Amino acid sequence: MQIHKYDTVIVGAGGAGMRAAIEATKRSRTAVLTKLYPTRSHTGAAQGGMAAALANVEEDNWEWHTFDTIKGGDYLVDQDAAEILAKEAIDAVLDLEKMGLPFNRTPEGRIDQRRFGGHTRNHGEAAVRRSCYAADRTGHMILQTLYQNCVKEGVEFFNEFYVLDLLLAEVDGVKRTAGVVAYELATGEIHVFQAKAVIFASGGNGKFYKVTSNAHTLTGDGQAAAWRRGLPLEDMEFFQFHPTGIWRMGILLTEGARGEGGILRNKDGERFMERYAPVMKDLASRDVVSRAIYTEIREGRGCGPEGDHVYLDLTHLPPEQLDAKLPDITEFARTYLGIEPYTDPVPIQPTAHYAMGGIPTNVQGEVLTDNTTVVPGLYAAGEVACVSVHGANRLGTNSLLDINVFGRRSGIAAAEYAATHDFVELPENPDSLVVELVERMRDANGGERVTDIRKALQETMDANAMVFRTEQTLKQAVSDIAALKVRYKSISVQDKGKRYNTDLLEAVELGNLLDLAEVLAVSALARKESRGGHYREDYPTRDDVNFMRHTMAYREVGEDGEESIRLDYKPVVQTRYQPMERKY
Amino acid sequence: MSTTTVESKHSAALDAAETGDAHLITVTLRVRRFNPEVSDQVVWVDYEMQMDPKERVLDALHKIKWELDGTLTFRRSCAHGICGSDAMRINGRNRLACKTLLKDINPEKPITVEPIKGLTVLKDLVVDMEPFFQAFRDVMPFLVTKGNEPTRERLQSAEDRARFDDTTKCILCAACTSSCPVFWNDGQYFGPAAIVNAHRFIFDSRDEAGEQRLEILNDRDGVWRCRTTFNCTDACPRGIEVTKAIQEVKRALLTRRF
Amino acid sequence: MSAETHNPVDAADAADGGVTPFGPDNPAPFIEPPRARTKRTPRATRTNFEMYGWLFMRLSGIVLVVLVLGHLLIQLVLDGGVSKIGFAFVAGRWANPFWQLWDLAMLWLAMLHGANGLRTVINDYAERDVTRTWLKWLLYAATVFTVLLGTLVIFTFDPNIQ
Amino acid sequence: MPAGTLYRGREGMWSWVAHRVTGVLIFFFLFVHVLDTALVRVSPQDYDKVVATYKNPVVNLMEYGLVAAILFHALNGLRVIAVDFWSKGPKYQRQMLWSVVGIWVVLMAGAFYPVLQHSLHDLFGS
Ligand SMILES: Cc1cc2nc3c(=O)[nH]c(=O)nc-3n(C[C@H](O)[C@H](O)[C@H](O)COP(=O)(O)OP(=O)(O)OC[C@H]3O[C@@H](n4cnc5c(N)ncnc54)[C@H](O)[C@@H]3O)c2cc1C
Ligand code: HEM
Ligand code: SF4
Ligand code: F3S
Ligand code: FES
Repeated sequence: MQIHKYDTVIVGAGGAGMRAAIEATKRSRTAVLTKLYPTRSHTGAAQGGMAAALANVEEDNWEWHTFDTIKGGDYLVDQDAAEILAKEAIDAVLDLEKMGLPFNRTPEGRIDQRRFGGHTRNHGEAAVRRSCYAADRTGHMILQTLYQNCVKEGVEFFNEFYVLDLLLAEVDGVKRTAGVVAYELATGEIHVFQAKAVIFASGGNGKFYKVTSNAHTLTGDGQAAAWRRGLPLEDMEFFQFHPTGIWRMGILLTEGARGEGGILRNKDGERFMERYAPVMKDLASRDVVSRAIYTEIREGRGCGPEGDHVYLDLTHLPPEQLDAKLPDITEFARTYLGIEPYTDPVPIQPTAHYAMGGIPTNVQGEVLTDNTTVVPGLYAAGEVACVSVHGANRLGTNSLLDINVFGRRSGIAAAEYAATHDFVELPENPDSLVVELVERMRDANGGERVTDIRKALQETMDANAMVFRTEQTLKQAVSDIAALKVRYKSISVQDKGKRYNTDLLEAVELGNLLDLAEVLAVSALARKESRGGHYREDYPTRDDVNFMRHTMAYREVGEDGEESIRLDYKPVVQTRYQPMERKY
Repeated sequence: MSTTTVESKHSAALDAAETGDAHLITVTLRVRRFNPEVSDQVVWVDYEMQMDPKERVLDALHKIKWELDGTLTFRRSCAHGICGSDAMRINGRNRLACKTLLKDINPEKPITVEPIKGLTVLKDLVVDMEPFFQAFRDVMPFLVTKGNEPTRERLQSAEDRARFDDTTKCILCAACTSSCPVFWNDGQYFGPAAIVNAHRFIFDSRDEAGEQRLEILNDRDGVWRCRTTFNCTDACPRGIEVTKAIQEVKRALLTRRF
Repeated sequence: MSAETHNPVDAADAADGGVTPFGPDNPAPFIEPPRARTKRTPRATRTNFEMYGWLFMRLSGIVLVVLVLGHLLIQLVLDGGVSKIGFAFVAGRWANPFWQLWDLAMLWLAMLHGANGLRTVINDYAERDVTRTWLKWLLYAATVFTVLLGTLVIFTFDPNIQ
Repeated sequence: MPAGTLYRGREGMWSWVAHRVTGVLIFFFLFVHVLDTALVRVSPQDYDKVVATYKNPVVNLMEYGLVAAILFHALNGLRVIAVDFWSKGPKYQRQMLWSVVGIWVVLMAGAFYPVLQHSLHDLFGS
C-alpha cells in the first residue's frame, strides 16, 4: 500500500473531471485519478453539441433555455439549478472557445448554432438554434480541449488508477471526507489518496443495458463506491433512451442529424412523428421520440423482416451538408452497417444513453447524505451526479453543458474548501475494504462466469426496465437481479496476476452494475406514474400530487448483514415555472 | 513459433439477437501473447470461434476474453472508434480493433493480432503509452494567446476554421506513430501524432505560439526525421492526412526561414 | 470450450520447457523497443542543421538528376557504352574544363548527398549512442577522404603521366 | 516467428525501403568508383586494367543493376520532392509512385541494349 497526500483529488478525467481539474489545480495541490487515459473518456463520444443561449444566429435568452430544461425534465428539475445551468451556459461555451475549442463558425466568424430536440424559442413556440457545435464531434473537441488545457496547467494525472472506495471518517459526529482508495492497473498495487476534498466525476453507468451508446467502461464505479459507503442515490429510475442508436449495436447517431433535417420513418415511409408531436415533430424531446418509435414497432409498423427498427432518413439532405455537419455518424453507418446515408435510410432503434440520476448534490457540487446535509469535502459533478438539472429527462446538449458548468463549480468549491480545512485523519486500515475486495476477486474460483451474469443482467434490463415498464416487468427485473447477485457470489476470475488484470476489474465492475441496476429497478417500481424517461404502462400519466419529488435510495445493512434498499423522497425545488402538461 | 489452439462453440447468448446461425463463420484469431508474470517468452496462440462476419475484431477479442481465456489483456472502451484505446496490429497493419470488421480482413485465414510497435509491451496487447503522450505534451498542444481576453468569443472565419479541421480529429490512438518505421527504431522521434497536434495549433488563426512550436519541431528529433513513408496516413483511423500535415509543418518552417 | 483447450499459461511453460521462474511477484522484464522517448528527450537542439540537411538533399537531388543521369548516358550508353572507356577517354574528357567542373560538382554533391543520407540511416538504426558515434565518424572520415581524393585527381590530372 | 510479423506497409513504405537501399548501394559504389578513378593519377595501365574488368559480362550486368538503382533512386527522389513541395503531392503519392515505376521500366528496357551491348557482343558475337 502506498499513501499519497493531496489537497484535492478528482476521480475521473472526462469532461467534468478535467473541467474541475483546471480550476482546482490553479487553487490547490490536485491529483486526478482516472481509470482510462483522459482522452479515452466517454465525453469524447458526444456528438451533437452544447446548449447555450448565445443568440449568435437568432433571438434567444437564457430564460427560455431554463424553461426548456425544466419542461424537458418533466418538471422534476430543481429550478434553481436549471437557472444556474442556463445562465452560466453562455460563459461556459465562451470559456471553452477561449481555451481553443474549434467550434463551427457562422459567416461572421461567430460560434455557429443549430437546432436540437426540446430547445425552443419563447416557451415552446418553435425550435431554436441553441446548440453550439463542432461538426458531430463536439464531445471529442471538448475532451481534447480540456485535456490540452490540463497539459497547459500542468495537472497531475494518475492514469489507469481505478478508484474502488471512498474514505469517510466521523469527526465530532459528522461524516467527513478523508480520501479515496485506488487500484493501480499496471501493477495491481493499492494506493490510498488522502485528501481534504474529493470530487467524483466518474461518469455514467449505462453498461447494464445491452443496447447502449455507452462505453464498456461506463460501469458506475463512482455511484457504487458512494453507495457502498452509505450515501444515497437520487432519481436512479430515470434513464434516458436516445431514439437513434444504430440498430442492434446501439452506437449513437446524434440528434443533430434530425437537427439538420433528418426524418424518422416507419416501414410505410411515413413521417410518424407528425402524429406524436405536431409542432416539434422529429425534434420532440427524447423520451417522447423513443416511445413513439417503440409504439410504431409494437403496432407492426417497424422495418426489416422482424419489424424491430425504424429508419432515420437523411437522403433528402445534400451530401455536402452531411459531409460538413455530420461526417462521423455517416461514417459509422458506412463502417458498421455498410449503408450509404446519402442514398439509403439508416436503421435505428432507441439506445440506453444517459443516467439522469446519480449522487445527489447541491448547486455547488457538494454531495448530500440526506435531503439537506452535505458531506464536508465531498463533491460530485457530471453524469455521476444528480444536481438535478435534468429531472426526469435530459435535453440533448444539456449534459456537455452540465459537465462544464458544474465541473467548474465543483472544482472551485472543492479547492476553496481544501484551502480552508485540514486533512481528516485516515481511518485505521484505510485500504481494508479494497484489499478484501481484490483478494476475494483474485481468489474467486466459483462456477459462474462474469460474462454470463453480465449478459443476463443486460437481457433482463433491456426486456424489463427499458422504455416501457410495468409493475410486472419491474418485479421481474428486481427478482432477476437478486438471483444474479446470488450467482455473482460464486464467480470465477481466471487471471490471477497483478499486472493489467482487467479480468479482475471486469468482475468488480459487474458488481457495481448489479448494485446500481437493483437501485434502478427498485426505485422505478415504487414510482407509480409516468414522467420523462420513466414510463409506466400501468400508470401512463404524470402524477404531480404523489410523485412530484425526487427518489432518494439508501443502502441499509441489517443486523444479520442482509442488504436492502430503503426509499425516501426529496421535494423538487420550484422557483417560477408551474408544472404544465408537456406537449411538443 | 509456438502456437497453441483454443477452440469454442459459439455462445447461444451472443446470437440470440440473430435468427439462425447460417451466417456464422469460423474464424481463427492468432494472438501474440506476452505475460511477464508467466514467462519472458512471447507466444502466439490460436483461438478458433464462430463469428458473424459483420462483427468487429474487438468482438472476437471480447469473445476470447469472456468465454475462452480471461487472461487475454487489451485496452478498449467506446467500441466505435472514438476513444482511441484499441489500436493494435491486425494482419500486419495498425488499426482499431473496434473499427475493423471481420469480413473486411479475409477471415478465411488466421487473423494475426499483435501490439503496436515501438512502445514497450507490458502485457499481451497492452503497451506503455507514456513515451507517446510525452511527445504529445512536448509540442505545446494548447492554444496560446497574448493580450486581453475578449469579452465574447474570438472571431474566426469559416475558412480559417477549415484550415486546421483535419488535424482536430485526432483521438491520440497512436496508430500512426507506432506505424512509423523511423519511430520503431528510434523512439526519440516526436512521431506523427505529436506533429499532427502541433499542426492543429500552428494553423489555428487564433494561436500565437506557432513560432515556438515550429522551433520545437525543428529539433533533431522533429519533422525532418519524417521520410514520407505514409504508413501513418494509411493507419490513421480518423482518416487524417497525416503526412500532408507533416509536410505543411516542414514548409512552414522553411518559409519562416526564407 | 472444447476438449483441446490449452491454457496459454501452460503453453508458455511448455515453450520454456517446464516451469518458469516468473510469477506475479517476480515478473519477467517487459519487451522494450530499441529506444524510448523520456522526459529528457527534447534537448532542444536549437540549430537549423536538420532543416538545411533536408533542404540540401532535395536541392542536390535535383541537380544530381542532371549530372548523374548525364554522366551515365555518356559513359554507358552513347558511343558504344562501357567498351569505349579507358585512360584515353578520360583524358579526352578532362581536357575540357566543362567536364572537369561537371565531374567535380557531381563528386561533391553526390558524396555529400550520400553521406548525409547515410547519416540519417545510421541515426535511425544504431541503437546505442556509442555505436552511432563511431559509425558516424567512420562515415565522415570516408567521405572527406573520398571527396579530397577525387578533387585532387580531377585537378591534378596529367594526361601525359608517363 | 516469436517476435512479430512484418509490418504490412503499403506503397509509401516499400518505396522508401527501396529508396534507402538504393541510396546506400549507390553510396558504396560511388566510394569504390572514386577510388578506381583515382588510378588515373597513378598510371594509365593500371586504370585501363581495372576498367577492363568493367567490361567483363558479370560486372557489366552489375552495372546494369547499378543503373537500375540510380534510375529508381533518382525518379523516386523526384517523387519525394514533389510530395514535399507540391501541396497535392501527398494526395497523389501513390499515383506518382506507379508513374515512377512505369518510367523506370521503360528506361530500363531502353537501357538494356546500350548498357549490355558490349557483353552481348562478347557472348553472342555480333
Ligand atoms: C454517444 C454519446 C453521445 C452524447 N452526445 C451528447 C451531446 O451531443 N450533448 C450532450 O450534452 N451530451 C451528450 N452525451 C452525454 C455526455 O457526453 C455525457 O453525459 C458526459 O460526457 C459525461 O461526462 P463525465 O465527465 O461525467 O463522464 P465521462 O466522460 O464518462 O468520464 C468518466 C471518467 O471517469 C473515469 N472513471 C470512471 N470510473 C472510474 C474509477 N473507478 N476510478 C477512476 N476513474 C474512473 C473514467 O476514466 C473517465 O475519465 C452523449 C453521451 C454519449 C454516450
Ligand atoms: C540522381 C539523383 C538523385 C536524386 C533525385 C536523389 C534524391 C534523394 C532524396 C530526395 C533523398 C531524401 C529522401 C528522404 O528524405 O526521404 C535522397 C536520400 C538519399 N540519397 Fe539520393 N538522390 C539522388 C542521387 C543519389 C546518389 C548518387 C546517392 C549516393 C551517393 C544517393 C544516396 C542517398 C542516400 C543514402 C539517401 C538517404 C536515404 C534515406 O534516408 O532513406 N542519392 N535522395
Ligand atoms: S493522427 Fe490518427 S492515427 Fe495518429 S494518433 Fe491521431 S487519430 Fe490516431
Ligand atoms: S509513417 Fe513516419 S516517416 Fe513520415 S510519413 Fe508518417 S511520419
Ligand atoms: S474502443 Fe474506443 S477506439 Fe476502439
